[in-house]
Amino acid sequence: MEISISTGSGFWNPIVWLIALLIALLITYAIRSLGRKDYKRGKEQIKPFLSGNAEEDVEKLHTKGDNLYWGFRQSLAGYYKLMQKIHSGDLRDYVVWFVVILVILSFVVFGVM
Amino acid sequence: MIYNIPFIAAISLVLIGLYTLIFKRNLIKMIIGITIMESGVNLFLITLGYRKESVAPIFTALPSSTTIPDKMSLPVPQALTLTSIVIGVAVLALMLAIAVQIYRRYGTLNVDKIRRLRG
Amino acid sequence: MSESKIIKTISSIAFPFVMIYGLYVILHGHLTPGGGFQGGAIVASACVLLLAGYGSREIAKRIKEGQLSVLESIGALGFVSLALLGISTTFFYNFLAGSHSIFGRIPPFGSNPGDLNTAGLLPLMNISVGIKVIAGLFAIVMVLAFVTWKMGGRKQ
Amino acid sequence: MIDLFEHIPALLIAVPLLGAFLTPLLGKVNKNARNIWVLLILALTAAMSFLLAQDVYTNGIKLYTFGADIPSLTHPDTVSIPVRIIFEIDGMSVFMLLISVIIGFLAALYSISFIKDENGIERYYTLLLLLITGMIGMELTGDLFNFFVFIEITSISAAALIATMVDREQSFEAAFKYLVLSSIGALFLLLAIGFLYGQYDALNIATIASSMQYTFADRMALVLIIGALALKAGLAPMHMWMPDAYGEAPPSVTIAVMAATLASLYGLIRMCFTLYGSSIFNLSVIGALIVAMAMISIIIGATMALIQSNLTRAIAYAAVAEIGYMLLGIGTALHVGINEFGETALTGGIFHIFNDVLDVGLLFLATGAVIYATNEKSLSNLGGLARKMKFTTIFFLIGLLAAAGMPPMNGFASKIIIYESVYRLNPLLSIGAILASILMLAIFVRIFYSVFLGPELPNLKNVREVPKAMLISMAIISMLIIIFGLFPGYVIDNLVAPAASALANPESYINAVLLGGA
Repeated sequence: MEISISTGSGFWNPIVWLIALLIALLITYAIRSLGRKDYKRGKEQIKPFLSGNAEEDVEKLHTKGDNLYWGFRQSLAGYYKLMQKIHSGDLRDYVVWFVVILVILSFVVFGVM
Repeated sequence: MIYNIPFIAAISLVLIGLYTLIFKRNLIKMIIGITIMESGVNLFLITLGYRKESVAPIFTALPSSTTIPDKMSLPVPQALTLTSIVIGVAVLALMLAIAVQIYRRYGTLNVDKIRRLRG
Repeated sequence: MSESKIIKTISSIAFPFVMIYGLYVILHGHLTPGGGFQGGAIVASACVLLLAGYGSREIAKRIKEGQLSVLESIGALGFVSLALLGISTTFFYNFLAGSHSIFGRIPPFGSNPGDLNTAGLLPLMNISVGIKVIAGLFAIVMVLAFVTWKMGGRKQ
Repeated sequence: MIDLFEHIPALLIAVPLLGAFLTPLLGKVNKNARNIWVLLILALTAAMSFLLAQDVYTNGIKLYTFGADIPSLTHPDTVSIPVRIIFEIDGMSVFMLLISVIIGFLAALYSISFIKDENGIERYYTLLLLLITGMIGMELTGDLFNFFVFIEITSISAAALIATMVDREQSFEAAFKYLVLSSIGALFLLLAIGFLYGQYDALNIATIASSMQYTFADRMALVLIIGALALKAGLAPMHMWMPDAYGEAPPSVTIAVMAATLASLYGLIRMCFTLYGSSIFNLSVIGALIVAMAMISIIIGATMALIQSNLTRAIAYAAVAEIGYMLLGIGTALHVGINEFGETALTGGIFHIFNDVLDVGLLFLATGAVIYATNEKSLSNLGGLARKMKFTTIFFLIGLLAAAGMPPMNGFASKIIIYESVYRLNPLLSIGAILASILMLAIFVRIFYSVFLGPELPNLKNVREVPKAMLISMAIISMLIIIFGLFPGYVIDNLVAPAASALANPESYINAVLLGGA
């Protein structure tokens, strides 16, 4: 049974990859065990230090899904504006796109082919 | 030329149906557009099976002067058309039922207003 | 709102004729144009005539949509199981044709008026398709009629 | 003695159909009996499919002629072309058949817990079985008109199923859009079939393919077929029904509708490679067009998924992108022909079909579990579910990694084949696909973070893990994902390679009908 697959210019073998992952995990563990030993759970030292202010309620600290990747969306605002205009949700637009594709296909088949 | 008229009619029916779908706002009119398109396709199929001066393809009811099977129109496109009509009825019924439900929920049949799913 | 007297009378008179014509088309499906679906559609339109004449509430008291769906399932099951019965030779095998049992006579060759007692499984399949189409189409129209009164569009 | 084994192709249609129509009758008697009946029917269908697959992989193309005394007989004695409906099953059909039956069974298993009977849903299982029947029919048939009939069965039942969630307002809108677009697509397909029938007086794919000329009507039919099936397969820019339908349908339905969409994709591939596979048609321009549309699909799917605030809709856009990946590989093969990297691309594209339905399907099922437990779809109202729903979280994580193409999951195995073969066509395409894949990982991480991580939210205090039937179906898919991921070579050699070689050699498909019958 062949495990690795050929991709034309290389190969992919998940078993080799798993072994590599295992080695990487071992190295990570080794590095981690070099860390400080005096860390203890349940003590004052795990509490976040917010410049002396009291910690806020955990529910308020949770970043809601809508707010994630805000910067990405802002930087591509123009693109997204266009895309939302195209995805109008209007059924007639969907049909128009189909007709457009049919026209393009006709051009390709009768003109180029 | 006269035998091409059904084909022209079929294609124009399809185009009229597409026009209705694209330019009409009312859901019921869009459904009618689909039905018109369907009639066009059915007409196209049924025309394919017709021969000049042919009779209906019923074996036991052939006039005695007719030579079998040259003067019978093709039965296969008729069977296809029939199947497509049956399917069309099912699609039509389902579309109408959904349109009724949309009207109950959205209070309108205007396709401009029926686009809560977008973006 | 009560239904118009003209519609009521005409639909009562037309109903049996349309019904019989539809049943004729179903039964003669293997001899003449038509068959299960066409005949079923005609019978269903006869039932729709009643719906138009007497109003959907009146009909809803007598026929339940659930009964129609059972009838529809029976029609479909009949069709599939008739197809499966011939599986010893092949799917849809017409084992009744020419067997001299029910619908089993061998039709004469050439132009003839047609013999109802021929064609084997085909009439049986037409009948089961007819049952399914009658029930299905009538149920569709009935449900569409019911939906309109749930909408409160037309108060009676 | 009845040789049922010979009749498996017909039984694969008849058994789910029989099951579909008995289901409402059984449902009147007992709900549990009905559920067991549905599962039994689907398990029987799956078992028959495996037997058929075994047969096809060992003995080659299998033919089944309806109504003939001997099912493998394709020509009646006096006629030189096939006049009956013929089912023709080769490696590609079997590959899709396996997808359909596995997904169908899992969807039914999942539905048993997911679909509550109080909703007044009597016809749910009937429609589900009809949908599965339609898919199987599309994949097995060798007859164009039969293909049209099954595509319509599939779209009608799928549209009715999408509208299943009657309490949710937009589901009818989604169902209407799906139904209108499906019927338009199917009508244009029928028009194309009419063009071909009028010319060649045949409906059998193999017969038409063998006598294909280069007339106006042939090319018109090509335009209509590709347009219609690309619409049904959800290729950009005709993908817009897909987020609507996938986002609003109940997830148990979504996964079945996904398999139906892939059956349409199968139709597209079959028409391109077999019906128009003869050498007089040079489809490389069409291939380039498909590659371009696939690339647009990938970009639109990945970017639009990022801004969705609706959980299922975001994953639906990811499904659009996955369709793009498949057609990127397959379109490359169509563009360059079957040379050394064209065949690799074809293999990758076909392998990705199975991977997509597993990965995105698992994601949909896991979101379905979230919806079941919380009755909430908006990303902003969810959070911290990992504390309550441990198994769902794990399954979602597996699906996430696989769908984003992270090693060692199955999605990576097929995507790397696609990347590396498309790279030789044009490096830019490959780089774009990789970037989009990274973006997909970002999207899924966003969804995972906002749904499962974070503190427990006050409105989700009473959330509980979902019932066992749902967990079992998710576990089965996860197992398949991991097995496919760890042993991709095995899967490619045994499942994908026969499918790819079946597509690459249209002559064998044609000759099986024209010469194979006595």
